[in-house]
Amino acid sequence: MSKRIWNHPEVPQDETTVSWRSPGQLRDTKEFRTWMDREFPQGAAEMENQEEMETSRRTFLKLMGSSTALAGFGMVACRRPEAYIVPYTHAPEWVIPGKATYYASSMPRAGGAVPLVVTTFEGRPTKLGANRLHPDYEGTDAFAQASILDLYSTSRSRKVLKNGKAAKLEDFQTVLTALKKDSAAKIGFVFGADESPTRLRLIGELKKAFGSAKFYQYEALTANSADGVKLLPDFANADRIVSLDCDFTGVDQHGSNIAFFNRRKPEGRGYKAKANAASMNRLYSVESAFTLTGGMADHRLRVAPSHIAAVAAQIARELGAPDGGIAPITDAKQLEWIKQLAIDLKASGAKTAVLAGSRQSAAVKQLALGINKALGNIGTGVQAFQTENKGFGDIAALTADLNSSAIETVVMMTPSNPVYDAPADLKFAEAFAKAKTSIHLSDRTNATAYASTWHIPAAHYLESWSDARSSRGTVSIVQPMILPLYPDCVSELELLLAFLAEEGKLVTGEGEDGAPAPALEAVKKTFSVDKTAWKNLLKNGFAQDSTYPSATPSGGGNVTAEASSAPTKESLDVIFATDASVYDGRWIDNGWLQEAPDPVSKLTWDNAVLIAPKTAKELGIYDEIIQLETTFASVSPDGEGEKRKSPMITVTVNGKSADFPVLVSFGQAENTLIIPLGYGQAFNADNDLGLDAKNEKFTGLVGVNRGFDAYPLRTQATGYFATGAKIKLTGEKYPVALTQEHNAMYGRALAREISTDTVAHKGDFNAQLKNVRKQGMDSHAPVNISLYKQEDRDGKALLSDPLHQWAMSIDLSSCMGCNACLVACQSENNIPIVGKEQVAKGREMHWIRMDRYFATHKDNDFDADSPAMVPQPVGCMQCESAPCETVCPVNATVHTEDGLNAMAYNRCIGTRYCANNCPYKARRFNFFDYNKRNPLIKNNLNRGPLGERHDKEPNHLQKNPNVTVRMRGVMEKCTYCVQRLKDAVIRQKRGQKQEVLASGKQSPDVAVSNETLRIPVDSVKTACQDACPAEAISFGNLKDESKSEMGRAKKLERNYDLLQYIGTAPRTSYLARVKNPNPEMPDAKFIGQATINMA
Amino acid sequence: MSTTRKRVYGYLAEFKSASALYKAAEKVRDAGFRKWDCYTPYPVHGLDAAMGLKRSILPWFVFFGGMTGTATAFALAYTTQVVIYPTIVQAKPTNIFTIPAFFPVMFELTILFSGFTVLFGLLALMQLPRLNHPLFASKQFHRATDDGFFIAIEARDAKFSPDGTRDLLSEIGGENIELVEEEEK
Amino acid sequence: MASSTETAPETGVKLPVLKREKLILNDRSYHWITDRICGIIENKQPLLWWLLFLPSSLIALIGVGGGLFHLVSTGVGVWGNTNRIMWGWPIVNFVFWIGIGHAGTLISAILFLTRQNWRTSINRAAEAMTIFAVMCAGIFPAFHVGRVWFAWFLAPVPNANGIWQNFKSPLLWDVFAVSTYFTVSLIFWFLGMVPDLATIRDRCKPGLRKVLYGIFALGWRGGNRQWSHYEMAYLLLAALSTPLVLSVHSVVSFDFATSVVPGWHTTIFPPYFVAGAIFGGFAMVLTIMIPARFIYGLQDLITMKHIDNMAKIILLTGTIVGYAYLMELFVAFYSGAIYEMAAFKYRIAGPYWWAYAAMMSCNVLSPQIFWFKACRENLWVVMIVAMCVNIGMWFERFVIIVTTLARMWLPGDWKTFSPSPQDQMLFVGTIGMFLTLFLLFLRFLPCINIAEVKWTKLESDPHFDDIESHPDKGADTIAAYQKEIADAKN
Amino acid sequence: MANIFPRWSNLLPLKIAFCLGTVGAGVVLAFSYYATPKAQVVGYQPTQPIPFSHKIHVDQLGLDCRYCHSFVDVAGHSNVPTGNTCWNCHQHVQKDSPKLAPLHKSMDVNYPGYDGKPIEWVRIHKAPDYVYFNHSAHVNRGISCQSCHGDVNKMEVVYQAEPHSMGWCLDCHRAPEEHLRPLEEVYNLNYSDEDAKKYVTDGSVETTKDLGKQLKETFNVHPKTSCATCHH
Repeated sequence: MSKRIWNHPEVPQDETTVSWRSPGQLRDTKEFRTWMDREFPQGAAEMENQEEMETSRRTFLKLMGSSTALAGFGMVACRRPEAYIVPYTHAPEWVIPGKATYYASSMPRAGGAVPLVVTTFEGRPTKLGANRLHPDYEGTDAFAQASILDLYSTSRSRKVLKNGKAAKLEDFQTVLTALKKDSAAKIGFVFGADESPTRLRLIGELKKAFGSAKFYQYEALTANSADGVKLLPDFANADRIVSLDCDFTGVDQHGSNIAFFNRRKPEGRGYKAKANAASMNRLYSVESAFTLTGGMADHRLRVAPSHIAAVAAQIARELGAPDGGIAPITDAKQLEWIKQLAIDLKASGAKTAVLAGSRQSAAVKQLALGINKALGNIGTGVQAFQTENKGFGDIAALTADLNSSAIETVVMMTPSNPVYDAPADLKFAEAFAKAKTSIHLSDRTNATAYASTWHIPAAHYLESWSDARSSRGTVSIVQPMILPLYPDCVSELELLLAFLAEEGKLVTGEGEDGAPAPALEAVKKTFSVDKTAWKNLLKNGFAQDSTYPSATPSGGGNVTAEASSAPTKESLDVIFATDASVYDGRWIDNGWLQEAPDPVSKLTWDNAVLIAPKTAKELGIYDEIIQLETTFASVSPDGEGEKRKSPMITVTVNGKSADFPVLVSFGQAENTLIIPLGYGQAFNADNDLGLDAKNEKFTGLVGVNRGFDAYPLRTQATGYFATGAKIKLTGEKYPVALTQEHNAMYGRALAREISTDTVAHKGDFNAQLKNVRKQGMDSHAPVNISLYKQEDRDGKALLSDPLHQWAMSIDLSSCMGCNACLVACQSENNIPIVGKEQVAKGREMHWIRMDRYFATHKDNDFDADSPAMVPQPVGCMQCESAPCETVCPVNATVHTEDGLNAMAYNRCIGTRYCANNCPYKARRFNFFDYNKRNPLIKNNLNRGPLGERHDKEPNHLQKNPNVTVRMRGVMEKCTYCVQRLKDAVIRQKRGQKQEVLASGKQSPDVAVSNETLRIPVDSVKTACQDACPAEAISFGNLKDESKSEMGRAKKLERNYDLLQYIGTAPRTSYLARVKNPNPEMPDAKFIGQATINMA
Repeated sequence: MSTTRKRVYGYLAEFKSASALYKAAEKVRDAGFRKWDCYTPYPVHGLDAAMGLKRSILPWFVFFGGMTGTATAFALAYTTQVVIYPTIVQAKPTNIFTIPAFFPVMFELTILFSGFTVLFGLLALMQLPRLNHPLFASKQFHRATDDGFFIAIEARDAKFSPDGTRDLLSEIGGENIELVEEEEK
Repeated sequence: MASSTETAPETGVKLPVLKREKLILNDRSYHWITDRICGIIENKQPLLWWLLFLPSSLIALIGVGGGLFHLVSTGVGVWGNTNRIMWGWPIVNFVFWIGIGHAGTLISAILFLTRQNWRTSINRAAEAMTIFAVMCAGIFPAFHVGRVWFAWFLAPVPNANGIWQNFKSPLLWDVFAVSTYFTVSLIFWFLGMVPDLATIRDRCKPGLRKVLYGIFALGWRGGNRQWSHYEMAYLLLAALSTPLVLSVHSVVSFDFATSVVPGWHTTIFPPYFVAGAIFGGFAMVLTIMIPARFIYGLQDLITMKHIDNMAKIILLTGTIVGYAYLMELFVAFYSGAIYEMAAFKYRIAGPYWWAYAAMMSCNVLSPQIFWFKACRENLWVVMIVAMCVNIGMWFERFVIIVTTLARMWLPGDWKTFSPSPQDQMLFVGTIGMFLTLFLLFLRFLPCINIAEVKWTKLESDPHFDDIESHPDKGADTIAAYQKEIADAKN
Repeated sequence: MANIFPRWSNLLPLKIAFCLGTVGAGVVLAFSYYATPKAQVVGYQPTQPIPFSHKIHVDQLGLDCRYCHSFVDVAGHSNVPTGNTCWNCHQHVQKDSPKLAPLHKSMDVNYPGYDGKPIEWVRIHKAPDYVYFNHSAHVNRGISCQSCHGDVNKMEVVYQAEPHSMGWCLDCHRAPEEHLRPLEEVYNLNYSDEDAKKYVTDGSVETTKDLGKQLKETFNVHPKTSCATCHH
């Protein structure tokens, strides 16, 4: 990873610190101010004045905003205004103007912190990448990628609130001081489910300081563990994996999946070996909704949520594990399916893993544990860890204590939003109101914030010192990249420390008058290591060998659970699903996540009840079953594009009712409703249904009017799913914005799939491999040959660069279709969000379009309504023979010598001809000034110059300074992150100088070879590749041939060009997906054939 | 104001029809006049022959004009696309073989230049615009653009004689013969 | 011209002279013609003129003026175009108008070269129509670009950036083609008008009008020394315009034909577009001239024969277009490429089947009734069919552009298109603009070619007297006359 | 009917045409000269807060460019010296020069008007925002500061010496030999044919250009002219 320069420039020997940004090191406040100065002089000048601090901070931000925003709009003024260069007065170490600095940090969250590398420009974090040195390296998911936007979020909480009114931090100080005095105070501390050693240490001290203090842990969708034992799959050792409704590749965090995905590649990680089916793992999935994991599964069984336990029990029964006395399954097909599954499991013995969804009932978890024990895979396929995450009260306990006033003061630090998302039957809000003092620390002014007596704006994890444990327990550092943008922001540790400090003195950000920041001291104390160790800790971002101790899970004995009857259309099952965009609702104000389409339903900006087509028909929601593939590509009954409107239904369950729009979704269990949680937190007057404004203040512009709230339907007992639901049409229609309206491939072999099993007429695995390039039309269409010799005036080849020829390959076998790459691209390339209306029209700007296709086997008699799901990320293919180029009248898009399809924004006049002529439709046009005019205000874009601007808002500070911010009227598209390529190539140019120095000769006497100038193999990564949690994307230099991963991938038989028939010779190619079915399974002969039978 | 001197332009005679004009024209031609013209509301066919006019040389102008257009277009395209700044588009060669792509523009410019040559060539040959002309001073001449057929013989012609010419005109069937004069400035 | 000089042999063989149907009825005199045509300009305009002019100019002002202001100030997003349908209504309208712009020059040029004298009564109006249609057309591509203020990048002017245009781009060809077409048509139109302007000049009372017409008449005197050059120039322009007309719409069709889009990428586009253009153009001429003919009582100049001829041309070109439609389908089917086949499958029965149906019925079926003379002679029928064709041709472009883009290669990005109010506003605006300009033309310029119409009278032949006076209506004299010319030449 | 236009009007059209022609041509010429960066930016010489003389510091004192522009060969930006860079010397040298007031203001704690704010130098060379120019890419490959910034060492007050227009960039990218020098000479602003001769002794090099030609080969320099080279 030479892209990541860890410590540059070289550390002077006497150097005592690595992270100059840490306030602790910047002892001299003045220095720090001057550093601020150089970035944005005028604003900082005001900040000298302490009184106006608060106001000046805002202007300061405006200035930051404008100066970055200006960077984009590529207009040349003929008369140049006088501009100033403002250097540091005292140069801070480590800052080289215009050069990115990289820091190791990590994002704390339940299920394990995400190890990160943060890119900063002059101290301004702009991009998050995966830390590949970290033992729990797991790439990044969409949430991690998008979390940087929260730092600059316009709706971020900036001020202290007292009973919902603006207050001063000083006033809050008095509260703390008062609390501190009373050591018998009945304080309850509520934390998130993430783990932090320092926090744990402080909790210990707090217990001493406050005798009657209580400690709770709450996250809406994460259950508290009693014994703190954590079961994680070890995919490296798991040949057979069974997922009992466990979406471990998606929203159900189970640690790193790198090993899993690499075992989806027949050639293994890095494509080093020869394709070998035996090396692949096999995934069985039993689930209700269609999840990404289900999409990856080799065998997928769709059953109602209430039926999962029965299936688990049946498996247990087959394997002789305790079956909880649940009645056997009756359905013959399912029985056979489970029987064969069990046989396969038994055969693999310890090299198996059976995973139960973390939100599943205790019964299912116990059954799964039982099965694992029966298979004896604990310690091999499944590993048990002893975490320190135990002994916390849960939300129920908290409610009880509040009601019984065992707790009078609550300090609410959980990232969740209990007033909004606690189980309805707890009536938490009422209990919460009983607290004498409630202190809420959060970066959002959400429902809980306004329900509390005190709301304290939380510092972002990129602004605060802390530490966290990654999925397998490795202690990882959380270090600040920048001082809190807003003076009132307080980090969790700082607040806890205040309770321990004398007089409860709350110290935020830097230490007082030059003293080291308390938070930093606290973290240091936890580690208590010497300077060099500490330095390495900061440098690598983690402490070596600090994983959890292994444990022996208890339980798995005979559990008792009763099988509930299968759902009918009178009594439906409802799943309260974790949402891929807003998780439990905490991300509702994140524009990137909101606009990223749901990986399965492709819905943006909203949630909707997902329902299987047949069920929908039976319930009379649609007169006709929505076909997956209609003969004439007709428009669905809901309409298409901006005209698309879904019918509203009222869902009644647990005695409560709520309205939702409904979407048909293929392949999910019949008679089951899937309702994603976390939406409908706030409404204003502009909402599409004309509802009255409600809780307007709880979200910002991004989160307002987004979807509908399902939490009121949810009780403690039915935390994951409920039964006995009824629905009825309200007669209303609700506009929904989908990025993909047609879900089938319509006979076109686009996302290709083969099977390790022999397929009729297609031969065995090897035969199918050989035939990948001949699927679909390519089986009979002749190859295109150009009449032209591709050379210039002097007979030189057009793509003449002897050093680099960039290319990419995307492995559909490990790509699951999450949005990590899409969001990573958005943050790397300054891609604006465009809002719901624009997305509905079809104007989303994502450079990567995550296509997702369903494919049914025509004579599937096992379960005809359970299609395969194949994702296909489509960006610019960088065609060698690019149709877009030839049609541009002004030469705004031409090819570079190193094989990129370049796009010169400042030359583009916006004829949009190129986009028409792009077969992959990979080009995006700035129909409006999305970067300047706020697309989230209703009808704002159409008001043009009169429209409200948002280019001076802080969120523009996230922009990557090396990428032009596009103005309206220009075309844009994927560039293979050309700015990163440039950076790598230019850095390599210094190689010459080094050689000269080494040789001791004069430079003219040292000939420079191509090898000197060619960047090291696989040393540059595109943003999507860097983010990918599945290592599905490999990018590199064709000149490295088989030395580079991409080079090896291109040589595989699985490698094919999308739409090869046109002869565009794309540089991005795909590796066909390989399914590894169990030949004995009843559905085996329908697996892996999404495209194989097309011609 | 004092009487201004007048300069004689020539005789203007009207004829009753195209046929009459035609015959008269032949006579005038045969009488060997040079500086004279027939004025008609529409182009009368064959009158050129009757007047002994040569075929217009405009086509030659236009031919060269058009060629200039072709050359210009080719030069423009070839120098910019191949010589000065060749760009790689859709893997198409940036050498002599890219020329077919220039044909449309070459064609259009040929037409454009020809068109302009026609316009300006014609104006030059007709010596227009000329807004002032002695004939406009004539009382009847305005009918030349309506339904009048006229012959005007200029005084500048060597064969012109105040009486002889008038007689000639009347004898070849000219009516309302008028001596057209213009004021000497 | 009307007598059969073309066919007379050198030898004095007697052959009957074909008597053609007269192009000017009731044997009107030269002066009557002048009067009638100049009258349109000199007399007060009929009420109907005002009734048409005021609303259409208002619509033009709001639609085009307002529409473009909003567009330029706000962004192309005000239109319905999306990342899927990058070219929506604007380009549909562009092709529609540019198509209409073809009949004018065609009538003038091709009919002139083929000595179709009946053109004289309609060519002036048709040419005017061309100019105005091209103006309307020009608006769309010009303002369709995302950054209008940089549209000059399209012009190959030397610049400090040392960067040039891409001459391989059909769009650049388009720029040259359309601007050339406009310029040459303008020259053609103006030169054709000079003698008539002179006529009006000579009829005006002294005053500003006279001065203005005087200036534009360039001091035309109608001397034969001018006429002989003039005739030559006109011939040349006709000869230049003919290939030009054919080239322009071919180039427009290249925008589609040279792309890789299934349904666009087909070699029959150029001829098919040209035929379509002529088709639509003639329809528009009829749509305009039939009312004008009534309003200004030009029945004797624009006779039923003229209308009949145009109806026949519409029938012919309509059938050609129909053939093209069917051939497209065949090519797609024969290609064996699922993408091609799908494209046409979806055109016929996909989400936009109604557009395809409209196109077929208006363009292919409706003209077929012109097989019957009765229909060609019934002005109402002709008018209605002409209207149908105008509509049908718009839908043809809609089908080609929107339907195709809405269902391209990857089903993953299929999305249908819905036009925005601004789209509709601008289109209606251009219609208003077109009418406004045309009405102004009727008001201020000779809408019929006075000089040439006169010239279609039999009396215009310098040998008319001899022919008339001759016992056999001059089969001999013609021979003699030709001989005479021959002698005169050498 | 009488003539509506006077005689003199006959020549009027020609006169008008002639005038329009000349005026038009004039405008075009004027525009094509004055509207280009050549005329617009070359010679831009604002007054700086401190009348810093490169002539003195470089020519007389012989400071290397990188003493102040310390990151030019590692970063894309060529940094302007920080306050303390100046202060290093000027807390001892020329302490009392009134010209240095702004420096004292921002660095000298004992200075009455001290405010610690940085000095605001007026920017002279500005590449448009959509242009990506990287200094290190050039200086590390034998392109001297001089090639783009002119003889800074001769400048009392710095001004823009070259147009820095895209066309100008292209000129060099197409013919780098004009500017290539040995890496040792990149910061030598007095580089001359004599210096060039020192490097190749076989007499094949007479001028800097000769050396440039050879260096193009030895250094393996192939500058690109495709858009993404500078625009992304």
